[in-house]
Amino acid sequence: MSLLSIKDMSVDIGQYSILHGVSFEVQEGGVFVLLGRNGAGKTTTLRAVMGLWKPSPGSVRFRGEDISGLHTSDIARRGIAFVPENMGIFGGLTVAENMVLATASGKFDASRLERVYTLFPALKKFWDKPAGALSGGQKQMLSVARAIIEPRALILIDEPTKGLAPAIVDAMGEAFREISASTTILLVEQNYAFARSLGRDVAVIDDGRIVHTGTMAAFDADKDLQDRLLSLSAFQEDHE
Amino acid sequence: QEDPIKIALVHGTSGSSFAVYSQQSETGFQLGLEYATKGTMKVKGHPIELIFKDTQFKPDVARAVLAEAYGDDGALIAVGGTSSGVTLGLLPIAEEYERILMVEPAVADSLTGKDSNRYVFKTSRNSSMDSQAQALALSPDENLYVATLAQDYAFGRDGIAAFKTALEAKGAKVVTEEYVPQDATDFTAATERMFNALKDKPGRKVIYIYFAGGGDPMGKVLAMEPARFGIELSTGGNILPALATYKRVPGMEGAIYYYYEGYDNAVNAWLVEEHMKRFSSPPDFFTAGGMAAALAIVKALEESPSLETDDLIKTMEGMTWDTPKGEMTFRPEDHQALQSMIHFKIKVDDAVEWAIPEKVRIIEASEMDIPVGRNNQN
Amino acid sequence: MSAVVARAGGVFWLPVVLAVIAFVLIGVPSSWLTLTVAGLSMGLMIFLMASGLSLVFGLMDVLNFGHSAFVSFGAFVSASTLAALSGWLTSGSLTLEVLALALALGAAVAFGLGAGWAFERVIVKPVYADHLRQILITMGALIVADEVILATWGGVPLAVPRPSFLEGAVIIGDSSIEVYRLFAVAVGVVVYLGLYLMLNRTRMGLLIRAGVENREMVEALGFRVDRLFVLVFMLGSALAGLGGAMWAGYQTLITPDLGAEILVIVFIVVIIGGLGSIQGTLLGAIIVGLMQNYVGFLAPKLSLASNMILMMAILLWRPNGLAPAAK
Amino acid sequence: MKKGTLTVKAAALVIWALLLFAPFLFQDVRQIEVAARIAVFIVLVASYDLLIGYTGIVSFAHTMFFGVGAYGVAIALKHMGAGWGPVLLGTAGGVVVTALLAVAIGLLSLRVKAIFFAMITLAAASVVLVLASQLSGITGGEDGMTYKVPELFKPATKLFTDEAGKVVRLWGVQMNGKLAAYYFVFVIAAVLFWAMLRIVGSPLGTVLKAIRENEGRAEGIGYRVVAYRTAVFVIAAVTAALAGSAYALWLKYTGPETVLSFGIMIDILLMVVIGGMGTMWGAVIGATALVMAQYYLRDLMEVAAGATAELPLLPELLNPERWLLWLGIIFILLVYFFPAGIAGTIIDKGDRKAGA
Amino acid sequence: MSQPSLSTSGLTIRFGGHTAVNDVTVDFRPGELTVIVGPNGAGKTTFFNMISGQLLPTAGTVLKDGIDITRMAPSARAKHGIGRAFQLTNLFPRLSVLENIRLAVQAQSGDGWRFFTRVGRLTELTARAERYLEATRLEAVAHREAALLPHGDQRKLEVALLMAMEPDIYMFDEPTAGMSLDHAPDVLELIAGIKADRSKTVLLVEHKMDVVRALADRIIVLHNGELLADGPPAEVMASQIVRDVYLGHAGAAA
Ligand SMILES: Nc1ncnc2c1ncn2[C@@H]1O[C@H](COP(=O)(O)OP(=O)(O)OP(=O)(O)O)[C@@H](O)[C@H]1O
Ligand SMILES: Nc1ncnc2c1ncn2[C@@H]1O[C@H](COP(=O)(O)OP(=O)(O)OP(=O)(O)O)[C@@H](O)[C@H]1O
Ligand SMILES: [Mg+2]
Ligand SMILES: [Mg+2]
Repeated sequence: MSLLSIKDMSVDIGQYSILHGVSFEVQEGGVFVLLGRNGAGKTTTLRAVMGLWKPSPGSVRFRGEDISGLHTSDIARRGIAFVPENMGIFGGLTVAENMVLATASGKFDASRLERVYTLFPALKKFWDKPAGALSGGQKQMLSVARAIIEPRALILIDEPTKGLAPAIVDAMGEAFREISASTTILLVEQNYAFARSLGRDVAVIDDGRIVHTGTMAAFDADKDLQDRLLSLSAFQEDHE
Repeated sequence: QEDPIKIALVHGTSGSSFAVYSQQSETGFQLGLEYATKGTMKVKGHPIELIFKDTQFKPDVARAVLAEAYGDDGALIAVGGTSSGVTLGLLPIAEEYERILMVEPAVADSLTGKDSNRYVFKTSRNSSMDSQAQALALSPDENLYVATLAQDYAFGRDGIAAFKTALEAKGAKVVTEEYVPQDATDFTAATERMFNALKDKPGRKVIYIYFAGGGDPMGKVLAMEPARFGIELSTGGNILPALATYKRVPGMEGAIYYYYEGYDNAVNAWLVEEHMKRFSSPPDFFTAGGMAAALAIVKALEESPSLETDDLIKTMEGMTWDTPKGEMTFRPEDHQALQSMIHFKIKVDDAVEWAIPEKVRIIEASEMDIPVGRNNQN
Repeated sequence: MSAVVARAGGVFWLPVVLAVIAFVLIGVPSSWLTLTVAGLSMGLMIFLMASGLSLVFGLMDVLNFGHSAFVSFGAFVSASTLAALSGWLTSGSLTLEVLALALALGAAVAFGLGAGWAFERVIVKPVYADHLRQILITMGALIVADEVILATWGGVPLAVPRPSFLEGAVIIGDSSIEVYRLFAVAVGVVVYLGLYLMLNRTRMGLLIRAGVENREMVEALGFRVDRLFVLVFMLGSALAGLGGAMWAGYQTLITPDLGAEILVIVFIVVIIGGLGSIQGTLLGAIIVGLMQNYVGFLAPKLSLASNMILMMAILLWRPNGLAPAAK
Repeated sequence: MKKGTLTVKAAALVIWALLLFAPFLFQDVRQIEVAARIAVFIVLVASYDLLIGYTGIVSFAHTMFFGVGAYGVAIALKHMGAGWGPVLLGTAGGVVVTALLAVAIGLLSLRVKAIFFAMITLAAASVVLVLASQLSGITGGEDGMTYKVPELFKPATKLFTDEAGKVVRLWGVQMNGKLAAYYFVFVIAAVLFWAMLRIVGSPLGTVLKAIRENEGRAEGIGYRVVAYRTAVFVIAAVTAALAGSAYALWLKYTGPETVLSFGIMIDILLMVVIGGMGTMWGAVIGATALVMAQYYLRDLMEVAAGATAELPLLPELLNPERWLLWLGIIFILLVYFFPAGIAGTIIDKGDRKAGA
Repeated sequence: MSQPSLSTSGLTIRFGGHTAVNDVTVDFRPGELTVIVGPNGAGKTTFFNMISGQLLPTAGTVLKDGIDITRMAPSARAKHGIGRAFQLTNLFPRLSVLENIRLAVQAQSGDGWRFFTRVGRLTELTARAERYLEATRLEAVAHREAALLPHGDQRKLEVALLMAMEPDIYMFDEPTAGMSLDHAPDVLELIAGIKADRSKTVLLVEHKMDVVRALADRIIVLHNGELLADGPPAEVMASQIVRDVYLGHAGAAA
């Protein structure tokens, strides 16, 4: 049984119809990458899984249970963490307070905290500073750190590398690889090189529809497909 | 069947907690009509038709509804309003339409002052009466030292000025005048100043409180125990619900506009009995005032040679008529109704919800020297 | 220099500074004592009424003009309860008197809880994060609530009976200290401590502030923001009710306008205290209480505008209020 | 033009047309009072919309400026006697004081957080209210003051007379001073409203919207935000003061309750919201709707209470004394269901349909 | 070499105890595109903020064509030809795309105080705004509210606003962050176009190495608020210290 199974999910926002019957399955373990151009519907898909948009009709099943009607907080309590596109930092709270809210008990697991510190030293440095004063990249780090401070079953991550320096991107890639051994990651990325290095499975979304699913290896091998779906060729050479 | 005579009652009946006063006044007015017409509701064969207008306690709305009453509805006489500001705004409308406005229950002296006009009559008491009667109730002499506490606006200052004049005419001294913001709730500072000003004075020491609205300054001053300096309190009478707070000052003396047990006459007897019957409570201030206005109007209509406004004005100038407060007389110059007040002493009876302002004596209109606001005669 | 002051408690010394200056200016120790105690207790009573607003305004960023209606309701509910139990108050038994008082305050609090719940569900919920609509819709609610009060209790002033053990004053030398004021100080301090512990020893304060900033994210972290908000709102309204009840006991003659009359002062206190901090609100309330009394004694002419001037001065000095929550 | 916008403009223009012909269409005294009040409040509300709807400034001092304008004329007329000189002098005085106050408040405090600014204006407004009631020698205190207006506006003045010297009637309407006063108010209101329309449609208007939307970025692309805010605050204040002057002339009475009280501030807020913020035309609709409600909801309820007298409970609820209760409820429902106000909602719906 | 159009000397800012930018002295010349790189939190955005006026420095000066603008308000700097696009999209959300751009054009032309002319009458303004609309390929969405645009289009509008200001100094803060590969080339082309003008000074913060390589005339590196390196791209990217603090493995692999 797959961990997350999305069947024929549609989302309307106000008068606009954004997703038209999205379906894909995320297997337990590893990194599942969702790719697509700007405005394709990636963020909307993640938000719908999280219950922040109400999908209709269709279903979202997590470990076999239909979670599509549940309240966001109940979905979160089933072990799903969310790193939103806009980072969702509480700017008025300190870094520490941001982190505390991401734990269920209000206490940190020492080893996990240590892990976060090594991954993102900046957070340690600014631990008692208001999160609103962090730099763009530091906010991004805090957002990811909140998702990994507790053990989760599934992490939904929306463009984590946006605005991060190359060294940090590398470190984050390492971290994801490590985390994905125990936790499934559903990753939305524009940085194809980053996605490719992590992904096991891939889905491509365009104009609110899934236009391709398969393994990362197969997708990476098919340059034509990439070009057609993502206009990747433009900068492909540079990434090589 | 003669044409009806239309009378507009122009009071604030919504938008403020003072609306209850308007209701009392209108109830009193209707009872007054009933009494004066012996239940027929007709004068000289004309049925009386009442028109009710709500000023919403807004002067601009009030002007519009009064103009409407005179202009569109054809009211011959209007009665109102409740607050002085609203009523002040009504005065020019009466002049514009050349119809009579009977002021009741608004209090301010200025309503018969120089901004007023010959179409305005006033049956309600004015602040000068309150203050002078209050001064007389203290039986002032050289041995009396008074500190005053009032709200800091025209009503408070004018009232204290009138009170002071009356006191000082008899040789008593006002040692300090304290004014606090209109919506003040804490009187500690003012009280402390009054204590300091009074405590070392020889003779009788009194704090006079002149206050409109809530806040219960008397209770607050009392809580600071003026008695330890030999200081008494004095304050004017009030409506029944407020009299409940007077239970803490048995024996206190002052003056009150109306208390149902204070007057002994046929009109009042009827009013108290009917009011008890219908509302199972005694009439209050504004009920009596409303009734007085109705009685004045009916008498004027009966005695006037015609229903022309000018004839009515001539009839009413100098007219004397019976009210629950005894006789009243419209002073020809400014159309203020001169009237008596009650000098009371507080008695506490646990069976009664409020403290009883027991009559000491009636202060007759002739004892007070109410300034003439304007002269309508020239 | 300023760092030293800040470490030593900073602005929280302001009331002491005020009191010292006043002592010199007043010159009469007994008057000073009377005024200071009166000011303190006035401050704590204002704090009781302001704390609910501060909680809702500071933490949830909801500007609730309807707050004054809860204060009025609290006053009338407790006054009616006391009136209904007036037999107990005159029975001469201290137990019965305390019980009557407890029931009256309890009734006001219970009413606040219930009304707060309904108010949040019906009125405030649709307008979170929209100040303007909050101002408007709560003003609409205020009109309705005022009318309901008028319809229920009529417009006549209502006398509030007081248990006899709260009457009178303690006389020290030439100064007198009302017993009721001491009682108000006690209640104010207890409420302050309770709030302080709740907000600083639990994650509640954090969650609320985070929820205001980004509600979706708090939910995505697994918390029910809607339930939390309704709880806070109920608490705020209950505090308003309690404040109103205490105020009624102080006023002894109350009218339905009571809430509206203190609304402005309550707003001033919350603002000069600084948003989002209960400490700030307490500080603001005490400063306002003391200022009122000192100015009223020293320069009665100024007392009319003293609060406004105080607020403007403080805002010009510290645009975010005296002790805002760390942002 | 879009359909929704068109509907709103048409509705507003119909209201203006009704106001133009009001003395002839509605020959009752009260209706003229209502019409004049609507005209004045349209200006007041539109100028407030300039602040709150277009620039995003929440101020509680708008009635203060309205009041200063009104008191200017009132004090001049009261202390100098009736005449055009005092009217002009009073208006000019009111405008100057208003402008000074607005510049001072604006420069001092438009930099602080929006909600603090709102509170400062609230404080300033209450100080002025207290002053008005304190300086009773000049202002008439709590009770306000009545005064005489220039001859032309006196009801007894005959604008046109026939051979017999009686007032000419045109379609049954007396050509008297009251009519002159009404048209005076009307023309002033119409001109001010038109001027504000021009402002919101001008480059300045778009800058105001930009400040409302994103102050920092507006500053960043080159607009001095504080200067613009202060400017619009002054423009709105002066307009309100002019409306106040006209109202003082019309009412022949000025007092705290008519031009300064917080109640009027709430009325203005209600009108802006009911009409629709940031639409300017909405001010016309909002002011009309609320003034009509204030004057007629009560009557309507009287009828309704009468009609339902037989039923249980209903008449009690419909008791005309409780009309404010209903106004409050209607208001809540409006804010709830029409957050964009009447005009805003019509524009949204209509334009969307047209666009789709 | 030409005169510097923009120069900072000793620019420093401290937040409490933390020094975000420390004693940065650097000149920028017309016709030159300088890329600023550095780890997250190095102070790049803060450096920009002090040049465009969102933050005032604790010490140091900023000169534009020799004029001291260190303490000017942002609006005054804009008048002096300093233009800035933001890292986090910063638009007028409820105005249409065209209105957004027209506001910038109007600020530049100084028409903002005109209060009695109808906007529609100023056809010249609209025409200019439309030119930038075309340049950024946003014609199709000209009348949509900015808030409803997809992320990529919002980033483009951010750039369009900067272009419409027609500044002398262009400052871009990660203009292509989060942009998919079908959009990014448009923006890079625009920047290349400005650079080609030769009279403009361009400052660009960017983390994508491919972009840096494609555009940079010069690279400066900030680290912990300090100026760590300054020079031609090849030289700077090759230096060991830059590889250590910034590039990590990616640098090693390149
Ligand atoms: N709140 C909203 N209201 C209206 N339209 C919306 C809203 N949110 C998103 N959209 C539209 O839905 C479409 C899909 O948006 P979504 O954010 O899911 O795209 P995305 O794939 O995440 O794009 P990007 O790579 O730019 O983040 C876009 O056209 C966007 O304009
Ligand atoms: N207002 C502020 N208060 C306190 N610290 C601040 C403030 N603004 C920035 N900082 C700190 O200054 C440092 C530099 O931040 P800046 O935003 O300039 O980084 P950056 O180089 O742009 O990073 P990124 O690449 O992540 O955007 C950061 O450590 C940040 O936490
Ligand atoms: Mg997205
Ligand atoms: Mg940055």
